[in-house]
Amino acid sequence: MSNAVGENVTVDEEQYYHDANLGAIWSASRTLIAVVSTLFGGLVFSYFYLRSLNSHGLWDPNGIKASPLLGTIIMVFVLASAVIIQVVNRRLRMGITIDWQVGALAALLLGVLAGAFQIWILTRLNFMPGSSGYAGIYVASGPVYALVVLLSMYWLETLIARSVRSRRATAQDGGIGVSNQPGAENFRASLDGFTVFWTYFAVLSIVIWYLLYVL
Amino acid sequence: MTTSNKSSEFTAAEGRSHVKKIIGIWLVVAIIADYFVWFVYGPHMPPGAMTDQARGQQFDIKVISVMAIPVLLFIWTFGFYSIAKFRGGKDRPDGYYVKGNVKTQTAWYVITATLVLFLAGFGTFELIVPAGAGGGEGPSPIWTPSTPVKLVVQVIAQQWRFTYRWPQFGGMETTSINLPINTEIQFDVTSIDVIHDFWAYQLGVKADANPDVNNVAFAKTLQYGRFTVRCDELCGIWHGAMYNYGKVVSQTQFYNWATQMQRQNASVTKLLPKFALTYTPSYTGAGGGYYPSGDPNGTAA
Amino acid sequence: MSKGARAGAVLVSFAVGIALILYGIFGYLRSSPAVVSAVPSASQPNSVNLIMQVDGAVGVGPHPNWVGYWVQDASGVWHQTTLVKVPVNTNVHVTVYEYDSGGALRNAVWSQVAGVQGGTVTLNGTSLRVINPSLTTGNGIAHTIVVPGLGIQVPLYGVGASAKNFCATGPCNTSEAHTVTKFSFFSGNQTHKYRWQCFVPCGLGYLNGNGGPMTTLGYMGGFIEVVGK
Amino acid sequence: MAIKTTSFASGGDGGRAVAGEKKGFRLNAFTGLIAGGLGYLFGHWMGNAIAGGYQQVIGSGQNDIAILLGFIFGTIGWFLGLGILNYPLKKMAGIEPPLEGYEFEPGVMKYFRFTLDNKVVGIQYLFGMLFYFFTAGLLALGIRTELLSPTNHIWGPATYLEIVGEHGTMMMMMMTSVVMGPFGNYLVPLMIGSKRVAFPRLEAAAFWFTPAAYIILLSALWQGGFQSGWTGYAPLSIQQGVGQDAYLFSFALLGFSMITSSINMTATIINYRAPGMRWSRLPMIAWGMITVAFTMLLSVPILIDGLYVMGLDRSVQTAMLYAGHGGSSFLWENLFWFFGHPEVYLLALPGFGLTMEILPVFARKPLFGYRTAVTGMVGVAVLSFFVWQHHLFQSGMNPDMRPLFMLTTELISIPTGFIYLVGLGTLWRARMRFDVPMLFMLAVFFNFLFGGITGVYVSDVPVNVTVHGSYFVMAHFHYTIMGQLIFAVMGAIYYYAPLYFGVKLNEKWGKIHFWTMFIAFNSTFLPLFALGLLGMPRRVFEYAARLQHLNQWVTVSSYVLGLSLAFFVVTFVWQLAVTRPKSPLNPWQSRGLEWQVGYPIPPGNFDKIPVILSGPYEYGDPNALPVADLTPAEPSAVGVSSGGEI
Repeated sequence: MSNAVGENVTVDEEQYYHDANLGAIWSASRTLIAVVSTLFGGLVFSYFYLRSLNSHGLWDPNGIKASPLLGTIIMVFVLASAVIIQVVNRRLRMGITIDWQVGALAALLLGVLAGAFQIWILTRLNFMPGSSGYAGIYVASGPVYALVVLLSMYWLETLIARSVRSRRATAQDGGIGVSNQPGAENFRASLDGFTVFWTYFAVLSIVIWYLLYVL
Repeated sequence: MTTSNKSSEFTAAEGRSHVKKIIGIWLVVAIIADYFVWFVYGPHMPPGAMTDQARGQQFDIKVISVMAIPVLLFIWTFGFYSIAKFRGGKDRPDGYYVKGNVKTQTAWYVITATLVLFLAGFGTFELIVPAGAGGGEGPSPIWTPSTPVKLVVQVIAQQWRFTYRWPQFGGMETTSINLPINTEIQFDVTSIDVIHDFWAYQLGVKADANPDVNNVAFAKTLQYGRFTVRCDELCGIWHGAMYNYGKVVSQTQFYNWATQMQRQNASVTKLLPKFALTYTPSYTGAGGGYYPSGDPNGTAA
Repeated sequence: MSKGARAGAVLVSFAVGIALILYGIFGYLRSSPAVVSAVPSASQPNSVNLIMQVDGAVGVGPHPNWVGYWVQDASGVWHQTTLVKVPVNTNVHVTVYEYDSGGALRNAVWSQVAGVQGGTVTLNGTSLRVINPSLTTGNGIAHTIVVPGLGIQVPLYGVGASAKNFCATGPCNTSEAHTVTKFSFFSGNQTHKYRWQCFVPCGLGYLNGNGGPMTTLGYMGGFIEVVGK
Repeated sequence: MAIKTTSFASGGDGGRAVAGEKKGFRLNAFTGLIAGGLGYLFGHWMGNAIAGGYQQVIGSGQNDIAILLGFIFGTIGWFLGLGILNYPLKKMAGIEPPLEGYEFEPGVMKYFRFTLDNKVVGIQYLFGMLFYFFTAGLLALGIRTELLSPTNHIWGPATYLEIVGEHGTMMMMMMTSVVMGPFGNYLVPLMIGSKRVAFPRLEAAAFWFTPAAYIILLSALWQGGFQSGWTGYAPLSIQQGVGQDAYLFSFALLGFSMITSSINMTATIINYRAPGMRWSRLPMIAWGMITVAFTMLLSVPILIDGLYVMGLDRSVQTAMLYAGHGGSSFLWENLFWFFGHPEVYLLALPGFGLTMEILPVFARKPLFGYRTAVTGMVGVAVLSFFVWQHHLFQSGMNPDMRPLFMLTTELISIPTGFIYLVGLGTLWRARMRFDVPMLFMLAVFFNFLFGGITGVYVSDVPVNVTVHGSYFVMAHFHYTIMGQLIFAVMGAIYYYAPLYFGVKLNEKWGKIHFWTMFIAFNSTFLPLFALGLLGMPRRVFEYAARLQHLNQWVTVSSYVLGLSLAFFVVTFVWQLAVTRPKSPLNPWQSRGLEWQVGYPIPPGNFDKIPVILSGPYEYGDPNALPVADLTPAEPSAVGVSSGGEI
């Protein structure tokens, strides 16, 4: 098959699989939301199950909770990180890549801090892990929460790194937020997936914060 | 369901004759099988009829079998008939081009749905009428026997033996179990370490023994005889050897046995904790120190 | 690779596979603690002696700090095991040296003696029908020997943990603090492999004390096998 | 107008995987093992450093934190040693390495590497799954040997329960991927007309979870094993030795494998279908895969939660599963069975997918009631989330819910019944060819009939009082899993061997294997229904003397079954490795798209993206269009799906 004809046919193939890849990133990020929801769903079920059973009155006998102050800080940091991402995405779409990169770095920092605080709380608990039902559930939810936050920040970090590395290549056609090169479209699909996931997780964090520190 | 041109060899008449033959064979075989299951094998079906609950289960198995066997036989008849008749032969031609048939599909949906819904309803009836059908109903049972309970037996499962406490005989604890006939009995099943399961096979009683939970099951004894008690939930190394035998005896024999055991065990009964529906391992002071001494009530478990 | 070489490789790999499986089965899964046979002396053909000791830490084997039983064979050698063979239709006279400290029973029904000749055990010389876990002298029941198949229940009274020469790791000798429990039972007239176990939750460091030595053959549970004469 | 691919590659771009031309040292499974071993030692050392002083560790001489950290770092080492983490690490620097791998080097070494070609991963899965299945099968023979006599014991009581637990866990965790691995990964791209899968790295990583899980689970055997069986009920599982850590960690690893392969499968089927491949033309294996993938995605995280909770209770001494300190043993039962029951349906659905894919080819008739079949599979997948408490009818947990769970469990036999309607409809006035794959597919229907009908008995609460936890239930699920899934997989191996290896397995040997396996399977498991009704509980090494003859009959039959499967292993390996009987192209005259590309299958599955013209099961219609146009001439032709489609 001579190259000219091959070239001609592969064109549509390249485009076809590029669109398929964008679709795959879309469905994978939504699937991820389903997986994370069922993961935290199991923990929330355990929380309400043990709380309602309250066997031997040992769900939370003397009301000791992990420090609400640090818990609130974690939740607020995650929320702020998600809000920043939403805001700077708009500026990226307008072609101002540098604003997006700065904002994303701030969001990354807030997220990493939230994960770090969560691990810090686990090392400074003022109750024995086995002393009550609440203690067990808190010791279980802490690491899972921290892990998901830090993995999300890894995702954001790869996006930032890609935007930095492709500055020159996409500079002339309006920056990575605007250019119609396959790489830029791929980046935007991944960014859209991340934004949806991270916003969902921020809302989930509020629920978890309410259960573990307030209720 | 559009079908392209049907080749000459697959005529409708031939289809109808296949259907008639299959239904014919099936009906004959199904009736014979059902008769055999209901009348010949029926009375000897497990778990027997030593209690109301066992009898209820036996009846339930009979009814389900009488409905399930024709379904089984229909699929066998259809399958073996097809294997015999619809063969490819040497020149390996293609088959009859049909992609669906609204009538048969609808009939199938309706029949399977009614069969299943009936079974669900019948199962619920068989569960409620014989007071929970011998299964464990948790601490506050919903389906209780019509006649009041005469005898309460607490079954304590521990790693790796069942023991029995008798609240009406001074709370004594024995390793053997005898039950009076024609008596409404309540089993309070609990465990003092891991999950076991009290299965009195011939009595048709089965209830999980959970730590810190009182699992209640009912049985009304109707026949004399020996019953096997087995542990039916995996509980560790000697799970396979955790069984003992009980007997259903006359009421006087039972009363004599119980009072004689009460006298004989009097000295040990004093050492037992007060009769309670559940016993928490960490309060008895015996344990492996698994939870550090920070245990708020009682020593480490 | 030529067909012959490929055939050779397949045969070799099958052989290696089968060898691994056989090693796994016989070298490992079939391994079990030693079995001690109680042999009647010439003078008294239908009675045997069985001498056992219980240590707070067996001191040998893969789990040296687990509690466990030792059994002395006919020639006086101690084996760390719970698998014993006794002849049928024989009176078995058991002597148990208890070196471990006692505690409370999770289910006090096991403090009752049953299924032994005369219905009593002699603990340090005094014969008892029930051993009260909170006797003043020692500190409760350390272990039990319960053979459900033969209906035998024998509680073994423990020594105080702070006793002067407390035997920390096995095998212990009679110079160290111990209690002596003697009982005898008739081995019945049919050959069978009866399982026996301890009902004190003595698996230190395990939930409810029922893990570790309690769930491993050769420490706190085993078989009394009644064999033909 | 040709778009030159700029220096900023789009990453995960076009289908062609670049042939690996780099020679010299490359990471493979053996470097993975070495790095895994080092990781384990490091984790174990770290665990001792952290928890060496805990009172519970000193008392029992058992340090669960060291074991679990050892497994965690061992797995990370395993993945590093295989080179699986290179891509994520490169992404941190913003590099988007294009899709390239070594899948086209000759010889066997590519099967021991982390490769990105779905066909290589499919074959890795096939041999991996057969290896795990036969290991667990040997353990089953160990169980049956013990049950020859109620009093004479081959294994010690603890060893027996170890073997039962290993057999159960190995089967229940590995067989979840016994179809999605070998057949889903290999065939779905071919069947939907795609040159590649959506996330080849996720797919390959999903496979490399399974050897790690296998080694870790087997390591329990020489660490004292676990006596909690595959169900792992608490607080017994908290009380166990270190073998229980191997159980919960390997099961969790398989959980991650299921999630990663499901994310890839759903994204591939949804987005990578060729033009013209409408949902109504999707082959049944693809329907099987997408229903299984969604069931996995929504149930496996709950399993991981449960195992994680058990892991914490065992290592950090939380008390979530111990009632005495605010927890509850019911919590484990709920978390486990909420995953447990979707799991057994995600074992059955791929078996149905395979069966309904292969049946029309040998009946030479279109699949009867395509939409009914799809509705049946989707119905089973959805309903499987609402039945889990039928495992707990006697547990004393919310007894008022029992009629509801009896109803939902009985209802699930309706969609399962649909698949029988489709099977019988496809046989109706067919022209059957009794080649070996067809024999296996007919056996699937025969076996699952016993499984399905006894399922109706078991879901009825009063009958459940007698049969729960007895050999009746054990026979039920062996019929629905081994009888259905493993027979379907065996049939699929005979059916797809020409496509995978260009080898048509010997017909005579195949029939010997089939008939011995079919007869021995039924002779082994049919008497177990009787044993269960006669009062024999599961997992016991001592049973009533009157049941000995039945047990001896079952054990001898299980030896014959073992020999039959050994016969398959020897003949299969011998024909693949040594004799290699050449197979004609498309030996079964199948209309499936996967058979149209010929052997050996080009690296990107298709030279050009095919255009799907009609459904895959149009047998018996002389003027049906070919299933696809493999060489669409003009790009414009791609946009318009031509020809009369049905």
